[in-house]
Amino acid sequence: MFDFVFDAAQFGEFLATGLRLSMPLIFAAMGGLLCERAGVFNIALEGQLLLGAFGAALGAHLTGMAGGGVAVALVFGAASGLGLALLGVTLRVNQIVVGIAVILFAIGFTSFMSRVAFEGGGNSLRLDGFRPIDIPILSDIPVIGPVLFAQDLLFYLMLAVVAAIQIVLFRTGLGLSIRAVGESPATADAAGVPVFTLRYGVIVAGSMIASLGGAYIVLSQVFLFSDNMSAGKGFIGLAAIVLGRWNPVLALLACLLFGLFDAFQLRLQFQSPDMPFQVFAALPYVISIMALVGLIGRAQPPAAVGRPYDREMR
Amino acid sequence: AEALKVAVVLPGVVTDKSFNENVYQGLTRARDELGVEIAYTEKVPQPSQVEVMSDYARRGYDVVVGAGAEYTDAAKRVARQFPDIDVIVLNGAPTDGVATINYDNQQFGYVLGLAAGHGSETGKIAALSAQQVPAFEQVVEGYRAGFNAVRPDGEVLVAYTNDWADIAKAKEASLNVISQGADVLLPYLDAGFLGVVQAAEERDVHVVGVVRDLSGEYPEVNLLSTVLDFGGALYQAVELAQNEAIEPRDYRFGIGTDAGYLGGFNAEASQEMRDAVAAAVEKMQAGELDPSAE
Amino acid sequence: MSGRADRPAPRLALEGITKRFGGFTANDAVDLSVEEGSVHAILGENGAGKSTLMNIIYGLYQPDGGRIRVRGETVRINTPRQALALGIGMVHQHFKQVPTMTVTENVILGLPGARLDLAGHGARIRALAETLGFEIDPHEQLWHLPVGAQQRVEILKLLYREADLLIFDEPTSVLTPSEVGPFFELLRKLKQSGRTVVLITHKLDEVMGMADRVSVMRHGRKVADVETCETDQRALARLMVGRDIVVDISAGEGHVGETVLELRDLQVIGARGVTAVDGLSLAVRAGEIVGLAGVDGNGQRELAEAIAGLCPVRGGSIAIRGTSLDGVSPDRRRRRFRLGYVPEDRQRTGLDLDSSIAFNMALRSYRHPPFSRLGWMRFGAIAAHAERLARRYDVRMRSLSQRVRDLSGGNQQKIILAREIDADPDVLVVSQPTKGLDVGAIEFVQKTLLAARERGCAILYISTELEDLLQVADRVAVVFRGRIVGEMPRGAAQAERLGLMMAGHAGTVQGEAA
Amino acid sequence: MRLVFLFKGVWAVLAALVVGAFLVVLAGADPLAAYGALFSGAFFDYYGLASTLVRMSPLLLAGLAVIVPLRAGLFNIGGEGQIYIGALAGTVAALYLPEALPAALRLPLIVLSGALGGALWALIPALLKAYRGINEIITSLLLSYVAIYLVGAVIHVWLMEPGAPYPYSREVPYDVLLPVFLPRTEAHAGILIALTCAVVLGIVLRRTTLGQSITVVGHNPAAASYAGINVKRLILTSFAIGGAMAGLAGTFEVIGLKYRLFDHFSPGYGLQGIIVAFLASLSPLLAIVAAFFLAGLQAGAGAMQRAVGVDTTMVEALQGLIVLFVAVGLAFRYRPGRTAGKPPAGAPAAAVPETAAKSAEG
Ligand SMILES: Nc1ncnc2c1ncn2[C@@H]1O[C@H](COP(=O)(O)OP(=O)(O)OP(=O)(O)O)[C@@H](O)[C@H]1O
Ligand SMILES: Nc1ncnc2c1ncn2[C@@H]1O[C@H](COP(=O)(O)OP(=O)(O)OP(=O)(O)O)[C@@H](O)[C@H]1O
Ligand SMILES: [Mg+2]
Ligand SMILES: [Mg+2]
Repeated sequence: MFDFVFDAAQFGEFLATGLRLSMPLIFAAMGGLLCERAGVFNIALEGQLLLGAFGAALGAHLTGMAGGGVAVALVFGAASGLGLALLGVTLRVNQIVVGIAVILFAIGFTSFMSRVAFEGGGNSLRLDGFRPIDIPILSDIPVIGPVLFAQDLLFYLMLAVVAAIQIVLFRTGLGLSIRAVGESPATADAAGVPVFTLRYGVIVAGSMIASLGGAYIVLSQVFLFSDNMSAGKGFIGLAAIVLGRWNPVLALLACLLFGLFDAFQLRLQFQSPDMPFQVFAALPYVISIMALVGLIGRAQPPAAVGRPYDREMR
Repeated sequence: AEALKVAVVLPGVVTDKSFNENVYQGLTRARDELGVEIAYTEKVPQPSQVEVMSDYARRGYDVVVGAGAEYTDAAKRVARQFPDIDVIVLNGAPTDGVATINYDNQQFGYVLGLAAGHGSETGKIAALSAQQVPAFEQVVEGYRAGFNAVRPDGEVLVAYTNDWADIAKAKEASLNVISQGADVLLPYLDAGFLGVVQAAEERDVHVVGVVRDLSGEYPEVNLLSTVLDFGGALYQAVELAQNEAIEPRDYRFGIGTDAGYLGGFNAEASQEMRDAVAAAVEKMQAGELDPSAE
Repeated sequence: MSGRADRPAPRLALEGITKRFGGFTANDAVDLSVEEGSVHAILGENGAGKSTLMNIIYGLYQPDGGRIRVRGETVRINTPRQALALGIGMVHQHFKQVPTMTVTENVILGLPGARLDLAGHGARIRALAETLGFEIDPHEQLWHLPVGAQQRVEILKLLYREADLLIFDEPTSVLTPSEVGPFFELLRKLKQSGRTVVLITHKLDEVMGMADRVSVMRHGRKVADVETCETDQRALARLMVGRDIVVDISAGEGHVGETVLELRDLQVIGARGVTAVDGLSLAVRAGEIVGLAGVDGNGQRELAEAIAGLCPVRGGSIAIRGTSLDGVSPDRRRRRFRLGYVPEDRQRTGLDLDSSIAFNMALRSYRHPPFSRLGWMRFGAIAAHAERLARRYDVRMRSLSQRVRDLSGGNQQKIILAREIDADPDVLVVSQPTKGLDVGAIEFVQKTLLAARERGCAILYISTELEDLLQVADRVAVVFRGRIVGEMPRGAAQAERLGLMMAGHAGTVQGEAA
Repeated sequence: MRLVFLFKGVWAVLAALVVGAFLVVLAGADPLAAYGALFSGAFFDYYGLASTLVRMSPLLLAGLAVIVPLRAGLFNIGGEGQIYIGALAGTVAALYLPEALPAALRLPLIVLSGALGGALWALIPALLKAYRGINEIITSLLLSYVAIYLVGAVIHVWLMEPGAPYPYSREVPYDVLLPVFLPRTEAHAGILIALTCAVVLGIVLRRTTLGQSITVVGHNPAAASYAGINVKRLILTSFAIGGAMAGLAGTFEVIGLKYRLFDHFSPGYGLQGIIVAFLASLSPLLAIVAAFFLAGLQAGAGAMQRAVGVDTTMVEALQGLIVLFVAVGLAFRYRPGRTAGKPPAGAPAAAVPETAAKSAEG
């Protein structure tokens, strides 16, 4: 069952699969985490992955360049973020309803538009995506070399995003303000932090990051757009935030845990062909729950998550 | 006389480049060549199957088609409620009052297995689907029989992705079986098959197509394709209905019929492989070889 | 107030400020003028609109009418950020803090600067604290700190930002007696350094001792402006409530009966995992009020919650009339043992702020007759009960179906007291019942408690306010680090001695503990 | 002015339709004809109305599955999983209860076991929440996936109809199928039971001590403990009630609509239940309206697609838009001098997922 661990090539392949399966989750989790840290529950991640994927396909299709895809994906992400912020922060519509409505809209909108924009539908595309960049020397390290140092641009961007969020949140005044807004907007407000502006900024930034997860699926994984291709990854990203206790690096690890077990279950399937495959397919979910249960101590979400701020409300 | 009205109810989208699109093409061909009036609904969820099919029946459609095995029950009920119309299910279980269109899936799997037996270098091949549906299991049965006919010790890996359309997942599952040594992959998926093809392209292994002929669009990776031409079968059924000759029974297509046939080989396929496949098709048509009876 | 031409423009002037919440007018055309470098007190009953007015100055609320001038210039203060830019800082009645963040983080929150230089700021905050005589660890998380220290953090926040108009909304209501003196010292220092102070308080002696001028508010209007040197406490009280207040309630001797509540060697673990109550023994008899004095954070809250059954007991016993309460649910304690409890934290524990006044009056009994029958709510009975209580305890409200959240703190406290005392308890545990109340309300609370004592109720009165305790308690015990360090009857009790014991000098003045 | 606010839901739908008209035109159809088909297909046509009702049943029950726990401050995002397990439990009961028992006895037992199945599955996150303080949003979400796989596996190894072309169970006995109350349609008695559940829960939440206690826990768990409520038990109770509702939804899909347990039978009713709950501002009675509206929207959209021939995907986008606009519309309250206000009472406190955790720890 575990013999692939001892075969360097197979093990490397396993790690690479796990990593690729994790990538969209990581971007989604980072985007969601940023929003939650500022007290905004962004359940729309699933829809933002999808919008990012569609934007990436559209951009890459129109410009013929992967970079163009990323740019358009970011624009789509930012637009969805602005919508969320307008409704959830300014108009104080319930953030969960807004999020689900965005998901519904994104599913329909992207499938519909992909038929309008791409002849023969998104599945006919053969986009120029990102290709792996081998970092000399490092990529020759056995097993981890190809996994970590022969990746494409979005992988390195992901690392940068995680590091940036970690640093911004915990090492800058801006991060202090974001965290305070998520814990107690009234306190932050009284201390002169521009609560609304900050939430707007964070939601837009978080949504853009989440949209990169969609861009990854299109530009690094499958090079085409397919209806509803986010396939629930946004929700797993949401779970990873909790498992990662609202900490970027831990959330990254949670995504990797999920991705690796997803890769692992794919292997397990044909080692016991008589078992129904569902038993294995459920594995990453079960492991995530067990990890939540097994972790010692409780993690509290930012105290103000989900609560719109109204200065004159007691 | 008024034109025949045909409605098709589909589980997926008509742009999936696979099953749904194939059915859709048969439908439009019937419109263009037979002059029938057509309608279709995509992405019909399970709870709405009866509703959608009977709505078409009430709107005066003469032929209502459920595209997929999961429509069998709904079709039975609609047929009972609207005895005057023709209800057809693709891949459905033979059912009272319903015309079902089925393939001898083992035969198609068998020739693909044979070809894989000649094309595989590692002695390992794989088949991927989303759900454990019987049609796929039949394909795999034949696939394994064909493969083992050439390589008695050969191994067939089977993996499920749980989503007919998730291309990324299908691709990862494919890369996974490739890393385990499989060098011929059989996708039985909707849009997900694109992920299998991509993985094969990247890792330089082969794919055998079972639903569509991949030789035209993916000549490099295609080893051999068979065509389960549901669209063609649908076209024939519509033609029968137009002549009021369709009956509520199981229409079964073996390999080498006009709705189920061989597609193209890889350009570099050995003569040995071509001969073996041709011989097997001939034997199966003649009833001398039954891959399902293993 | 008459604008003398030679005076410089006031530091802050309000003209006709009006603020409405829905149909309710919280501030009604209020004028106010605060001179540069003065200490200006604002006095008024609970709900008079003091905090609302301050929130308007600080940019938290937008007025519906009126003008604000700062040093003569008309300004619009749309956000606290703008208020801070004008040098206005405020210590709120309910502190605005992030409990999970450290002192330093709370203080520097909102300050410009890209890099988070916690060490540098921490050192500067420590230095500033030292000049003020505060003992504070800048790297401690806020929720670890006792309330007094939390208030010092609020003050640090203002001074670190160099605000020079400082608004204090009821600063002393959270301080212990020993902390009040130094706090006023600090205010004097601030005044000497040229800063302007607006001080909201309910304590008339504080007004007389500290303020240069005082404005009195009643029902949203400003009813008077006086120089402190031209008035006295009695006159102020009359201005405030419109009648004379009996500042000194003479409790008299009660008819003390048998022991009702008995705590023996009690041990309770607090929320932070430390032993908060550590071998505490105490007995309260029928018809007796036992005061429990102590600096905040010495186990009082845990003790009260343990008695009420809301906090598990580690060791020792709690008994009522000789029956142990071990394993008895809070609900049974209330009904079977007739235990009433007024929690310290009325907003977090004592009330369901989002439910109606009527419901809150029955919060602890609605699951039983007469407020429900066989699981069925009887809103009629609840409404009638609430109606009676509201009248009897003088709850100021618009209607019984109003949310409790919208009431002033004093009226919220009245709801809890009414509910607990009206249930005719045998034992009453009362925590900080006068915190934040105006003089009229304090008088009312104390009278109510004394009346309960007359009926034979055994009352444990926990408070950090020595003066209140000395007014009503028959005996005063002092708690320090979770145990009783001394006890004396009221006659013998002296504020100074008790103060020493509260500060932990127990070994030297060991009283005759039970 | 007040009147304008009174019909805000209507304005919201109209606004969404105006915006959606652009999509319809883009899809090459006439918006007026399309919308005509939408509304007649949803509400003004016998069969359309029936299909609206058929969809309403799972939507309403899934909505109730969210509402009850959310009133106690707990967010049950895992209705989907509870629907599946409820359907499984109901199916197993339907298939394995001895046929010797009269149908009049078996049917209620089947319905009960469906509710029980959903309730038990919901109890997992509730127990983890009450005793370990683990975020119930995430556990209930993850458990949904587990439930769907579990049902697939059980169908495959145990319940599957021999020779079936798709993973589905054997047909449940004819005599325990829910009767149809609108002839020649699919409108089954489960719809009526769902409506009854909504009314009963509405009364329970408003008029009983249990309902009051749920509300208090939702507002402030610390005050609830102080009031003598056993907060942990209440967390379990409210989640179990919610799960039971979802379980009923699943069971009715089997014995009312499909007559078998199909793999992947639910098109995301769990998630749609969340929308119902919030559109109804957490009121079970308003949930009837919200579920009816949403069901009509879906049924009508299908009819519109079939009648006018617009693209299915465009219809999906339109649905998202309408939900979005209605949500925005409902957020506007009539308050002189203010533009937008707080969501209806109950919603704000409840939408804060973690409130119950603190006191649940005691
Ligand atoms: N945000 C708000 N929403 C609704 N009503 C409010 C709000 N803030 C204050 N009020 C109401 O305005 C009135 C004045 O309240 P305020 O807090 O200013 O009183 P206060 O004088 O500070 O009383 P206290 O001494 O009890 O602190 C009260 O009746 C209160 O209920
Ligand atoms: N949910 C509710 N919230 C607030 N008030 C309510 C509610 N339900 C009923 N009331 C009000 O409570 C009053 C009496 O209600 P109800 O008749 O149910 O009481 P009851 O239980 O019969 O009590 P009683 O025995 O005193 O008649 C009425 O004025 C009614 O409007
Ligand atoms: Mg106040
Ligand atoms: Mg009555």
